[in-house]
Amino acid sequence: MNDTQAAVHHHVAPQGFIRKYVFSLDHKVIGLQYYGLALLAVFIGMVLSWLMRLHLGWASLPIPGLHFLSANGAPGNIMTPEYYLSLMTMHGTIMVFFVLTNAPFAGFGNYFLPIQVGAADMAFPRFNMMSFWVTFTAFIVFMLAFFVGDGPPLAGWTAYTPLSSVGGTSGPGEATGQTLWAISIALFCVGQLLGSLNFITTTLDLRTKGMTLARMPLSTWAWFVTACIGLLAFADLLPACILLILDRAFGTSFFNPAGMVVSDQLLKYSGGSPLLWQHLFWFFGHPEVYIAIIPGFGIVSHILCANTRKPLLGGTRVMIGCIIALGFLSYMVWGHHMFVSGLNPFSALLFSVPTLIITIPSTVAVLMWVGSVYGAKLRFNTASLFCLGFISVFISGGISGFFLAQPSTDIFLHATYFVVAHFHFVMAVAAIFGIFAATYFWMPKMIGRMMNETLGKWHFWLTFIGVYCIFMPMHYLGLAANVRRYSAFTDDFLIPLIPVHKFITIAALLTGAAQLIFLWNLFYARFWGPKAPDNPWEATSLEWSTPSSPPPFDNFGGKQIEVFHDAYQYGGAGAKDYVMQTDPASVPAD
Amino acid sequence: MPWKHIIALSVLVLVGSSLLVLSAPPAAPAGGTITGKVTYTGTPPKMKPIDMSKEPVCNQQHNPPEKTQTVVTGANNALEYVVVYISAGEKPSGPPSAGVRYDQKGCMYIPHVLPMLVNQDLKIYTDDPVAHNIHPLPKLNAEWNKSQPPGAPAIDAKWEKAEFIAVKCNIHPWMHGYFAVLETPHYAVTDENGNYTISGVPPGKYTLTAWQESNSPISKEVTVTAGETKADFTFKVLPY
Amino acid sequence: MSETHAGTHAALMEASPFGIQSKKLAMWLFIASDAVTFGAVLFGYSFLRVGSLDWSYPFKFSPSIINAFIMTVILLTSSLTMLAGVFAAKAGNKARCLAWMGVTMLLGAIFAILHLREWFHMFDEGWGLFKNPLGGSADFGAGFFGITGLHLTHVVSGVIALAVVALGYNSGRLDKNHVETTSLYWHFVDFVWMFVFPIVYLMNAAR
Amino acid sequence: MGGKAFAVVLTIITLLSAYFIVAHTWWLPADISTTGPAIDRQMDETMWEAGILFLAGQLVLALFCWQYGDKPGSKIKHWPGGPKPVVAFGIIIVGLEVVALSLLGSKAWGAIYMTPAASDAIHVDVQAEQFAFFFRYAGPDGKFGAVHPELINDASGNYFGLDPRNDEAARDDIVVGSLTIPVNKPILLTLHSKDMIHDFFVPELRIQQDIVPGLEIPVHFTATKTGRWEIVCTQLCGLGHYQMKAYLQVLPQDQFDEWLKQQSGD
Repeated sequence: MNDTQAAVHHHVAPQGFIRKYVFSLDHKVIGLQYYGLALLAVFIGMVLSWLMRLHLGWASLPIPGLHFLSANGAPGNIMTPEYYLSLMTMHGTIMVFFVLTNAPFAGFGNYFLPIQVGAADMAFPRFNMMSFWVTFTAFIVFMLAFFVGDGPPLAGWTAYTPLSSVGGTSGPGEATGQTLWAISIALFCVGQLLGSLNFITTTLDLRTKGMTLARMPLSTWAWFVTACIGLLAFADLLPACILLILDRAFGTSFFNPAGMVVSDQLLKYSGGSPLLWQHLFWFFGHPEVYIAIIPGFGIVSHILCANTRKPLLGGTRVMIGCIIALGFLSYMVWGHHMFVSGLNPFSALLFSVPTLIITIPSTVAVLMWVGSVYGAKLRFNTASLFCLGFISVFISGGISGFFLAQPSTDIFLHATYFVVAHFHFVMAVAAIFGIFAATYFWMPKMIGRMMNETLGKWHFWLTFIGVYCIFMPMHYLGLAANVRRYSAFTDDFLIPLIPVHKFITIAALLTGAAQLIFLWNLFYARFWGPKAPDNPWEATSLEWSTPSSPPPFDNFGGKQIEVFHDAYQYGGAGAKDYVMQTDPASVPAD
Repeated sequence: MPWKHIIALSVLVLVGSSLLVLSAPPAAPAGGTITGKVTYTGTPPKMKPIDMSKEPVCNQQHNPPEKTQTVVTGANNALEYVVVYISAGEKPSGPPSAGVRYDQKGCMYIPHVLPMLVNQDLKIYTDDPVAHNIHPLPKLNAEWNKSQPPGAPAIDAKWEKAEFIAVKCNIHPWMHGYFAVLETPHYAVTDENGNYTISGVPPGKYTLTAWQESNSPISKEVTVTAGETKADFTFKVLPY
Repeated sequence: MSETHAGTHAALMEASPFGIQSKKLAMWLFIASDAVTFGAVLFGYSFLRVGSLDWSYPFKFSPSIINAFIMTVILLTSSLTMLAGVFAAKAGNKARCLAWMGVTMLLGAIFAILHLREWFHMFDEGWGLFKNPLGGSADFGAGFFGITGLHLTHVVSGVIALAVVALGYNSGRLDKNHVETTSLYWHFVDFVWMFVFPIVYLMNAAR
Repeated sequence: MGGKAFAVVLTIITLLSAYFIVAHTWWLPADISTTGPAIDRQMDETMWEAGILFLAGQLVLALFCWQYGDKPGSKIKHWPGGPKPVVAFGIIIVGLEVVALSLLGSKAWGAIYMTPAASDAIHVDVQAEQFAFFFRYAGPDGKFGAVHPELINDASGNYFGLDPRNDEAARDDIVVGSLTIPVNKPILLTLHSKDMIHDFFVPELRIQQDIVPGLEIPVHFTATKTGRWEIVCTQLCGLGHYQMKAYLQVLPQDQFDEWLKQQSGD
């Protein structure tokens, strides 16, 4: 039954730059490639958000060089509404797809999943390589929208039809830009499908001796569940994008109803439905949110244990339960994005119940984390600080979910800044905090050098306070009925809120600037940082059993790894308060 | 042999100069003028008052409210905003150096119908404290759709093919006008009395066309002499 | 890494919970996600069909339904022959297996040909991705050609895959597991048709 | 050290965040509809339950961080009673909350969306387009003219695509740019869009409903205060989205009748 393992192990360390660093089959290199792509993407996305924030705070402020970014133009470098919407669309898409999916899942997952199960590589290294390069192509096609045709699309990252499906007449950026968007996302789906397939197979089939499913680290579990979600979610978005392309390029009308009159022109469509797109999109869209956040669950649990020096409250079983429950529920709640979309009002009630039920596994997870801080010997390094930050931010974001999960309160809050605050906290910021924690925790292993703790702490404090200054006020704006996706606030009930937007803008600029500290820290560590020991954090899982940092090509230097217990054997009063997974010794008694 | 050369050169010079002379346009004789009045028969549709309540800033500027401008009539059956132009009988000429100007004031287009030549420079200005978007809906030229926030500089444009292009502002759907892109410099738009005058037309036989936005155009043959030539048009209009 | 080379037997690995080799597992996963893809398209089609006021029911019992029925029978048979092929491979009878695979490919090809023949008939009648000669909703054409097109692509690529595997199996480069894995795909394509036939053909039979 | 700092910062953030909610510094505008109070009640209900969870979660986290830094000689302590009670606690508390909220909430939701409009409701037809709303009253004959998409023409003010030439009922239809209604009288809106998906949102009415091209979506409400408020679009519909609005004018009955007479007058 193991001829595939043969397939896996039969590739030897390649020589030559191209095979080694570009078209590499090594999951570690591919992981770093994904991480690098995400890093590039996240800074692009951040700059876009800066421009948006500047415009929201000071609508008629000329921003030098603005006109370079879009064919939609900016007369006198003053942002036009269509320009703002393009930025918004590109920001959303970049962040959701190329950052929140790439970094925590594809990036760290690729690097550490095989190591944590004791494998020499992924099950299908070639698929793995393809998955990255397809994703990379998707990114290039996507960025092209900035430079070709009539500028980037303005239909938002959700690309609601018919705005996104009738073409140029519905607005600037809807001719070429939207088509590029659809093609790019379709490619992205293919890449992620290949990746997910690989993750699942590796987890199930390539575990080293003694690494039972129950003994897998929580991070591995999280990546595994994420892969399961992705395998189905992206398989749904792919045809949706293809149908969209058909509508745009070949005149079908899947998403366009009959008798549409755009700017006095009667369009020749028959009997499509805009709601169909919303169904197809959100059936992917909601799981996608979990694809972004669930790796964070695993990573944070994993790192928290190493820094609290005790196993997670409830062991791994409860957390695994929560993760699986979340993954399962994520497929039953897409309708809660469509409460006021014109569905049967009864279905809103049906969708709201499972949505509210999601708060149960979330709460249990939070309780487990907080509970395991109790009585800990908590080490406050940057990684653990970001974990604590993750928990705090996740609580704040989760709480606002209560309001949006109910149709009755969603009537008011739907499409206000309350929603923006909610998903930025619970999905974006939380996931990013997970990425930061993982970076500070694992970079020593990935680049073989330690990152600077002082810089790291500065980075944490500025970011942590910053995100609260940015997103907490957005809740208040939402309660004051501040509608989202407005490029300027001209309505009587919105004008008094502009000062709040000014405050948020300043906070956003400062927080963004703080990220440069992180960038510099990473850059500095990569080249001049102190050499990292094999196990700097005194952690137990397999990535710390590799003979070197970074690990050799086959991860364990040809050594056959055997695992004797789960990854969280911490505790005890002794000098050495942890036991490696590879160590037959039993846990030290308290 | 100097003679040969001298002869050759002089022949060349002669031929060249004569070519120059021939190719030089004959001095245009004093052009005639075409004048006339455009009227209608039948009941014209009632122009509805425009409800600008969406945009209070503009609403205040129009008391009593403006009316729709699809069929604008004047005293004794005059039709305003009719474009009268020479549609055939002369060779097209290049665009003049001077550009034309289109204004947005109080959420209305001024003028309602703007005639211009192919490839003539067009500048679109806004005086309003609210953002507009200019959305021409051409059939032959390329469609575009740009928004113009308050205080933004003028939008520059030009049209490559001759056609009558409806212009609208999606933000203020009642804002509606026409770009009459023509190949001839000889055109005029009727005033509130339905009168028009096209001057500087070289004598000859032409086809004169009158275009009204909500009726099919009318053409007639005219022979222009040095003096004044009269050409009236009458549109049949329906109440709805 | 010589040990891990040698280390390609179960003793050094945890047993897969499903006790199947990775390639087969990957095929199952692919089938799962492909099922979602088909599911999405079929859902979209049904969504529009239910929502449409002027849906067309163009398929006369003869020839369309009969033709589709024949296609169904052919595809089902091909699944059986594929099964026979896998049994032969399991029994180690390479020649028999190859023969059965040959038959399967042939049936697959016939299916594709019948399908294309029908398509071209419909093109002649004026059907198209967004054309409906009966004047009803053009979504019928989009749905019909979209779904059957997607399925046809699967059939054709299946036939090609079978050919490749058969050659590899013949040359000894591939083994019986590859044959079985490919058969999974083939059965899936067959299985999907079991949904396409009623939803796209029977439900649109002329009435 | 880091732990104490984190605890302090987190506590400050938490209390500050809570303050603005408690102080209602920014809050929902006063509601002017019969269905609004139920929604506000639901909002407060949720705010209490969620708020308590928020404070509890953040402050306990802060407390533990303050308490359990890695000091030399400190010993690992495990949660008294193990995970089971904690998990049970979580499931039961949040479970109850879920049940409570869904039951209460469904009432408020049903009151708006799952009850038919009153039989004597004034029927107003709403047409949304890039980027404006238009409203149609049936006029003296009380009948709406049929809608013909091919006749829609903003230039001549035919926003609904009426056919007055052949359609008697269409001739007296009143088409205006702002929604004028009488106070304390049930109103029934039929929402339809000619191009993109738009959304009809009046914060004070606590009504938000997408307007989907190809669908006719009914919405009914009763305004309880006279005054002038904004109707805004909340579904991204193109470059002018942020300027897509109209005004809601709620008049006393007599003034409304007056207004209506004027409109059909000319």
